[in-house]
Amino acid sequence: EVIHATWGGGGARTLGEFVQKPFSDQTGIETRVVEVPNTAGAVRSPTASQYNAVTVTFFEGVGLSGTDLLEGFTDEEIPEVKNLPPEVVIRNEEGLIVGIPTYFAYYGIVYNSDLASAEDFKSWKNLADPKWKGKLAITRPVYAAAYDLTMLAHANGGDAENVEPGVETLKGLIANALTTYTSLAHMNTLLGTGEVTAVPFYSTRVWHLQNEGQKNIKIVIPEEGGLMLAYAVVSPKGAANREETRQYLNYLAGAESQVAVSVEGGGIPTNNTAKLPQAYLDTLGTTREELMKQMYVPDWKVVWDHHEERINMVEQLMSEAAK
Amino acid sequence: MRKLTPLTKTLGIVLLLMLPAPIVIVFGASFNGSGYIQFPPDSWSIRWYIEAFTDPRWGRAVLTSLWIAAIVATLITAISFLAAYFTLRYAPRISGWLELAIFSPLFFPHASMGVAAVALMAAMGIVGTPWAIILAHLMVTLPFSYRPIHVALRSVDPDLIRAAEVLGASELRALWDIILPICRSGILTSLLFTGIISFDEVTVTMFLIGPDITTLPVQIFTFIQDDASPVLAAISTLSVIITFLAILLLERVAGLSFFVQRQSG
Amino acid sequence: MNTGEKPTLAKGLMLLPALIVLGLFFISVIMLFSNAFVDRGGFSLKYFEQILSRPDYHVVFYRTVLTSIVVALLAVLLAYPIALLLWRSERHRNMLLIVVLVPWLVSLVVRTYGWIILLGPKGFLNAFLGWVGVIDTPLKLMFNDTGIVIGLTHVLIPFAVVSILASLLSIEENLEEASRVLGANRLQTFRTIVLPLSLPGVFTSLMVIYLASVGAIVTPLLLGGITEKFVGSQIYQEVMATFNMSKAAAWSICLLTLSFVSLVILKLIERRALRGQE
Amino acid sequence: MTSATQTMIRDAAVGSIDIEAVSKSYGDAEVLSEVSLSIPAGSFLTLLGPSGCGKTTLLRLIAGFISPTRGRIRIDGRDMTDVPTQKRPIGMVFQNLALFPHFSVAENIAYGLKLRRVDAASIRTRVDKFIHLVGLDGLGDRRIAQLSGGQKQRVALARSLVLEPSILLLDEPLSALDMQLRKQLQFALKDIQKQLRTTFVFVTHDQEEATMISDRIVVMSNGHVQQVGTPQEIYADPQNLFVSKFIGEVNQLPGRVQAVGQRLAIATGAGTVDLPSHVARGHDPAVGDSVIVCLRPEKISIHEPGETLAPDMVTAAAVVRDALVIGPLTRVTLDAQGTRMVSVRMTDTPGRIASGQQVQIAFPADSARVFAPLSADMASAFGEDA
Amino acid sequence: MTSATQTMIRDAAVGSIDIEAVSKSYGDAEVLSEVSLSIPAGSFLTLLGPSGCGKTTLLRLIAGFISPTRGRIRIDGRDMTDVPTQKRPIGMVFQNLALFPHFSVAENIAYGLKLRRVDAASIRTRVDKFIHLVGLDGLGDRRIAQLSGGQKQRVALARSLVLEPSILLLDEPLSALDMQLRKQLQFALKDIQKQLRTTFVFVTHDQEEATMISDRIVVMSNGHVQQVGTPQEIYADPQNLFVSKFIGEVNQLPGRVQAVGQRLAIATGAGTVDLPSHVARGHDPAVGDSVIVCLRPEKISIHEPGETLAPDMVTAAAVVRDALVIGPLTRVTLDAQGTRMVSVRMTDTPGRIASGQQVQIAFPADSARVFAPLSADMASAFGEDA
Ligand SMILES: Nc1ncnc2c1ncn2[C@@H]1O[C@H](COP(=O)(O)OP(=O)(O)OP(=O)(O)O)[C@@H](O)[C@H]1O
Ligand SMILES: Nc1ncnc2c1ncn2[C@@H]1O[C@H](COP(=O)(O)OP(=O)(O)OP(=O)(O)O)[C@@H](O)[C@H]1O
Ligand SMILES: [Mg+2]
Ligand SMILES: [Mg+2]
Repeated sequence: EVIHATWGGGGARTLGEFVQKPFSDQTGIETRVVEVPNTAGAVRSPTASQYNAVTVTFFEGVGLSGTDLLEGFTDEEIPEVKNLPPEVVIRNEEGLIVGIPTYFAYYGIVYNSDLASAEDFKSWKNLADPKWKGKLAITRPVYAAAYDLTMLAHANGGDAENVEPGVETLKGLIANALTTYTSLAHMNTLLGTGEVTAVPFYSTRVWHLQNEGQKNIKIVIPEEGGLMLAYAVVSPKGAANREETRQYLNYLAGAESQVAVSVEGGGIPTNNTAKLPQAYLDTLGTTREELMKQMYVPDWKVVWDHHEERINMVEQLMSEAAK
Repeated sequence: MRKLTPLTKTLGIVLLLMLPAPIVIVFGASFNGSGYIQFPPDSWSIRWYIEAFTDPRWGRAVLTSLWIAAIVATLITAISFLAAYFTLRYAPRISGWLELAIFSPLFFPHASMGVAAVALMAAMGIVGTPWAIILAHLMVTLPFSYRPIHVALRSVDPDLIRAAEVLGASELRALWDIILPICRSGILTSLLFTGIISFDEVTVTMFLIGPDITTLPVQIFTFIQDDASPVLAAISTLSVIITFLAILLLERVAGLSFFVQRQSG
Repeated sequence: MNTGEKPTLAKGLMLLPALIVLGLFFISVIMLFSNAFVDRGGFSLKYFEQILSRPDYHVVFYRTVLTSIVVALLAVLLAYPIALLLWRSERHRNMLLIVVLVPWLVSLVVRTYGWIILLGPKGFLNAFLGWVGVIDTPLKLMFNDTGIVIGLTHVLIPFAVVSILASLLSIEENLEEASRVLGANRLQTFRTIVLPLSLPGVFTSLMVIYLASVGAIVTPLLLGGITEKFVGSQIYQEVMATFNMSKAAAWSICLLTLSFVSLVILKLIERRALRGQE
Repeated sequence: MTSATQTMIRDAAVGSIDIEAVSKSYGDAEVLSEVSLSIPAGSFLTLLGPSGCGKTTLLRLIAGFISPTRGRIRIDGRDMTDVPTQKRPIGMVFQNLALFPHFSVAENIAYGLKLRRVDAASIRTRVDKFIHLVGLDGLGDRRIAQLSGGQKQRVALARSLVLEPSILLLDEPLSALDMQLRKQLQFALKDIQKQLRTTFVFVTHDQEEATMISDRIVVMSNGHVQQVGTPQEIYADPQNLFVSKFIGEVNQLPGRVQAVGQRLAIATGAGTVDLPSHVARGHDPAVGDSVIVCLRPEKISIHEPGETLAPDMVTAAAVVRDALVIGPLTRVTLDAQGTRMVSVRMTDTPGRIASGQQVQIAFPADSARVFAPLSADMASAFGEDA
Repeated sequence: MTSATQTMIRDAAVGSIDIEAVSKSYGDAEVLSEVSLSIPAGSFLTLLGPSGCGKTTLLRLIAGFISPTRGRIRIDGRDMTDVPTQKRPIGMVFQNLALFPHFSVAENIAYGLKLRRVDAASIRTRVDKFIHLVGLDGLGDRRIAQLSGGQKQRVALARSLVLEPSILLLDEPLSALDMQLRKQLQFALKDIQKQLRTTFVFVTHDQEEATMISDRIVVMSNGHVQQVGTPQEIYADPQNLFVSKFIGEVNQLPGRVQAVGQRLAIATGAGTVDLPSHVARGHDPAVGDSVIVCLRPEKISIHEPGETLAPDMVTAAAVVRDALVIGPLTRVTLDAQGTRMVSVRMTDTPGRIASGQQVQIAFPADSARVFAPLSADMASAFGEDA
């Protein structure tokens, strides 16, 4: 049996129905989804080995690759890797594959179209415009340090290594923020009720809200690009059924599963051979290739290495903004 | 003389009615037709209730929470009863210290407690099993169970058990025949109160769940990480109703006086 | 029950299960605390030093304490009339008690969500006040200290009601009548007899509410704004997002120390106020 | 307990209470029925009756905690209907004392004076004076919890007396104490009352206490006044069987009236007795009526069989069952033709009484009392089944 | 209370208790000191003493709830040291009764039999028998809460007696009841004890109760036995001042010994009295010693001034202060040259006694007792300051 831990909510159901079921039908290997509130936490917990596969954010996957917690696989074991963009395959120091990117979402600026337009957010720098005072939101320091700061640095000519250029814009964003949001549900509510006009947010969430009938929630990719956020599946060390898990991971790396998940959840496959249905491309309003061009992929390893100090920095920025 | 001035009375009533307000709001929001939580609802619908009942994850979580709550309530009540009886009868001198120890978890920040618990349970190799959750809940509920039982036992005439012994009963027999039935309301209070706490506990529990086990509040918490559909409000409303029924039951069978008895003296 | 009866060893076993539960609790706490002094495998006071040296962290502690004091005072103030009401309505006391207890026992997350719906700029309360015409622009009730205070106070009022009520109920039956016979009117009786005698309940509430508030996580997370961080929410973040157990442990130790110091101070005040009462 | 100062001795005309046809109902239950009572200023009146008879209710009416359903209460002639408790010239000592636990002894006593805005110096002297009066010198700073039962009692008394009320209501103030202390405080109370000439309305359900302490006793039962009189009157001449049984011990001979007129002939288990008809109380016996002949134990004397006795003595043959020495008194239990009779006499009385001895018992005909049997609700006060 | 059946009358040789030099300490405090006591089977023994003197402790030792610090207890000659409570041949009636509130009357009484696995039919007959014995016929199905105080008392008694223990311990079983009921049950208890010939060890701090009910009384104080004897012995011939004061009323004349020998001359406030030296108890008075001369009130007779009295009478001039009629007895308070004296006599005694009257009082010289003054710790039992 292969047990796959992921976050709760709609994603878990999609995974079970559109990935695991066909996989089990094809291979006869039993699979199961379990929901946990904190997947990276689950991998780091002393009991991680009860899961065969765990979905984590790409960033966390990179962070985990530096630990001794993940099972490594060779390229031969996961043949589908050849179809994945190499920069999104997570490898450990020995070069073994420890994280399979499944699909990706991206970080753009999400806004309520009743209160603002795409024109308002042509650039990430617009977030610092004082006219949005009290109308924006920002994520908690732990994510702001990894995502917002990196993206804003890039928008101002910096990169993962040199985030200094992004600091000013981040300060502006912080100054404009009504609150930090603590959960996606929290943010959905704030956007939906119009209490927040715009926020750096996840593309999949927007797609989801639109599906739920919230047509006034839209996302824009500013001219500097969007931050590519892939989801990675890792296998904790010591988990049972390595062979079945290997087959499962390979399946996750394949185009078939990625397309299925993407279509259901609003994501985009990482597998280069993936062919998205036309209907889905219509709702996205763009193509995979087009999107890939707009994506900014920072060196997550560098981001991870500086994570703790940058959290401290963002915390202090936020605290200063209060004065 | 036994009456309040109208002003105080009105003030008391108004403040009292504020207490359930947020719950009423959640209740109202659960009938919202649109895709996010809102009050007053812009359209009415019971679709979230239908979803709550048809999605097997919720049912499973509710059942798990219920049976864990039942086991925790029973165990902790038995544990508290034995401890309270022993100290009251044989070791009144340590009773102050014991109470201090028993109440100390109350002063411990819950987030830290979850972390602490997971470290311990991992060392014992039981994370992800129901035992980890049950054990952690025992730690969390001990003060809430000990209090009403201690109060109940303290008000029992200690000569009753001696009377039973003089009549030829062994101590255990006397406890079972005499003291247990007499402390009924304290015991029921403990059972239901700890049951409710266990049923609602999330902060510590979320560190301890595993592939085969998750509880309702953790499921809710997990759910809101990713989703904000009013199904949450519907589920919340259902859990409020379960809590309400439990309290009502308690009021019927044991009264609520145990909540308002002084700790000591 | 004190009778000097001596237990046999076998009877001592009755205490064992409780001791096991307590023992496990304390072991787990020690395991957690020992983390605080470890960084990358070696002994370190890094996180304590960080707390001491960073002004923004000082603010977190300071805010936590100050907000908690406000919450404790406010909760007691608002709970007192409710307690009086329950005290005096012997016949309906149980029914009213249910109204107090049910919100108390309902999951914290659920209650706090209710407040989000109520308090937001577009929330029910603002909409209502706007509709009535009391206000033009929405009041800022959430994502700031006001939100935290409202949320925490609401969550903790029931405890104050219950313990103040307990104190009121333990006031001996005829004291008020005695005071009347001695010439006191209603207000004098309340001020000199009822109020002082209910102080034990008031102090219990202050203490427990303060402690609960200082250690709060969910409410500050959900109702606080960008900077309204609490010690509890910081610990939560270290545990749940950055997996920095050492930092979480260090913060826990500081929080406990702070609680303990506050407790001692409160006890001293209580001792003074209750001079003479057992 | 030492002498009160002169200043505190009041004009004896202040402190009278008139209770005029007062009734009190709670819902449907009438707990006081048409109680009328006139309490002279400066007297020591005791309300005596079984539990639940309405004693406390009557005190609470006088204090003004509750209002009568019908009737009115006057104090010194003034209608109290609209006078709130704190304006009435009364003090009260509660059964549970109701001392303020958060005040010291002196603070408790000073409380009423403070409310009256007496200046601090006068408060101090007056408190000291009353602490001394009730014999608590040196204990002024003690906390209430640090006092013994008897000391608490005295604080409660001082707290009320310091205000020099013209009336003091005392609701079973001694019932929580043990025998020794109780006896001691009974005398102390009486002393203080005599010194201060305050009107005391004292409640008890202990008849011995009532007899020891009061000028007049009101015997109550079921919300009705049964009899009012001095302790001696009530003991010697009870007006009905309830009073007779409730006060002191009594021998009861159930019987049936055989003849009426100048004298009553009543057939009892111990033979037919012939009594002057004025011994009937509370009713007019007719031939065939069931009645109870009552005899106080000390009226029954024990004689040798065949000894000649005065003509007005009623006699019967009996066998001694048992003689019990209780301090100064010996209590002799006798069997008079199957009826149990009790006689008491001084332990020193000459003449040996032994178990099984054949004797002649005798009582003066006019020392007997003849009553109608108890109604069912009154019988229950004695734990008897109707 | 009706006759017990024959089968229940036990062999009078069963049920003796021997307490051999038993001491009991709690920490540093010794609450019983070297108590030795031999209680014959079938007797009614009462432990009498002020609060805290160790009565309950002694009962608990006999019952086996606690063990002696030193000494041993035998029942019917058998050492009880290692016998647990439930194996001892005892029953116990607790002060607060300790009835099981969730059982009916019959279930309470049946509980001990059930524990002994007696078959249901026998249980039923035996329970009925004892319900009848204590006079509760028809109340078997009542809940405890539906009973009156006296009825509860009887259930507690029946519950213990149904097991036919050879010893019954009763810890102040009547103290919670009011006077009327208490008197009634005192007799009932004594009756039942006589019928069943069970050894009763009864605790009270009420001396009147002790006198009424017991074959023998043990007077205790501060963990020591002060005197053991029949009620009469203890009343008439107390061995020390404590016993004298504790049992019944006593007039105390503090004095100083002036001469010793065949007779004692003692200077008191009411003049010098001349007594036969055998009236000294518990000590050998020497010239100059402080002593207390004690006189029972009934030994003091009141005479016209100048009336000639028998030569063995000690006399003094006095003034009547007060005469209080308490049922059959009149209590006369007198002032003998500044010393307060109390005399009692039958209310019917001829000769008017009025307040302020000059009289001569007299008592037989050998009716006085001379004791050493109380030690400080004993004085506290009477609320006296040492
Ligand atoms: N507030 C009330 N409501 C209804 N009934 C009451 C109330 N107060 C007293 N009673 C009833 O009135 C009757 C008289 O009560 P009261 O307290 O005056 O008796 P008591 O003579 O003082 O008795 P005790 O000797 O037990 O104190 C009782 O039957 C009691 O149950
Ligand atoms: N468990 C105990 N620990 C310490 N001291 C005790 C204990 N039990 C009793 N005592 C003390 O022993 C003494 C005798 O107590 P005991 O209960 O035997 O008195 P008593 O004669 O029954 O008094 P009362 O008439 O008040 O019931 C008291 O001073 C009491 O305080
Ligand atoms: Mg009363
Ligand atoms: Mg005792």
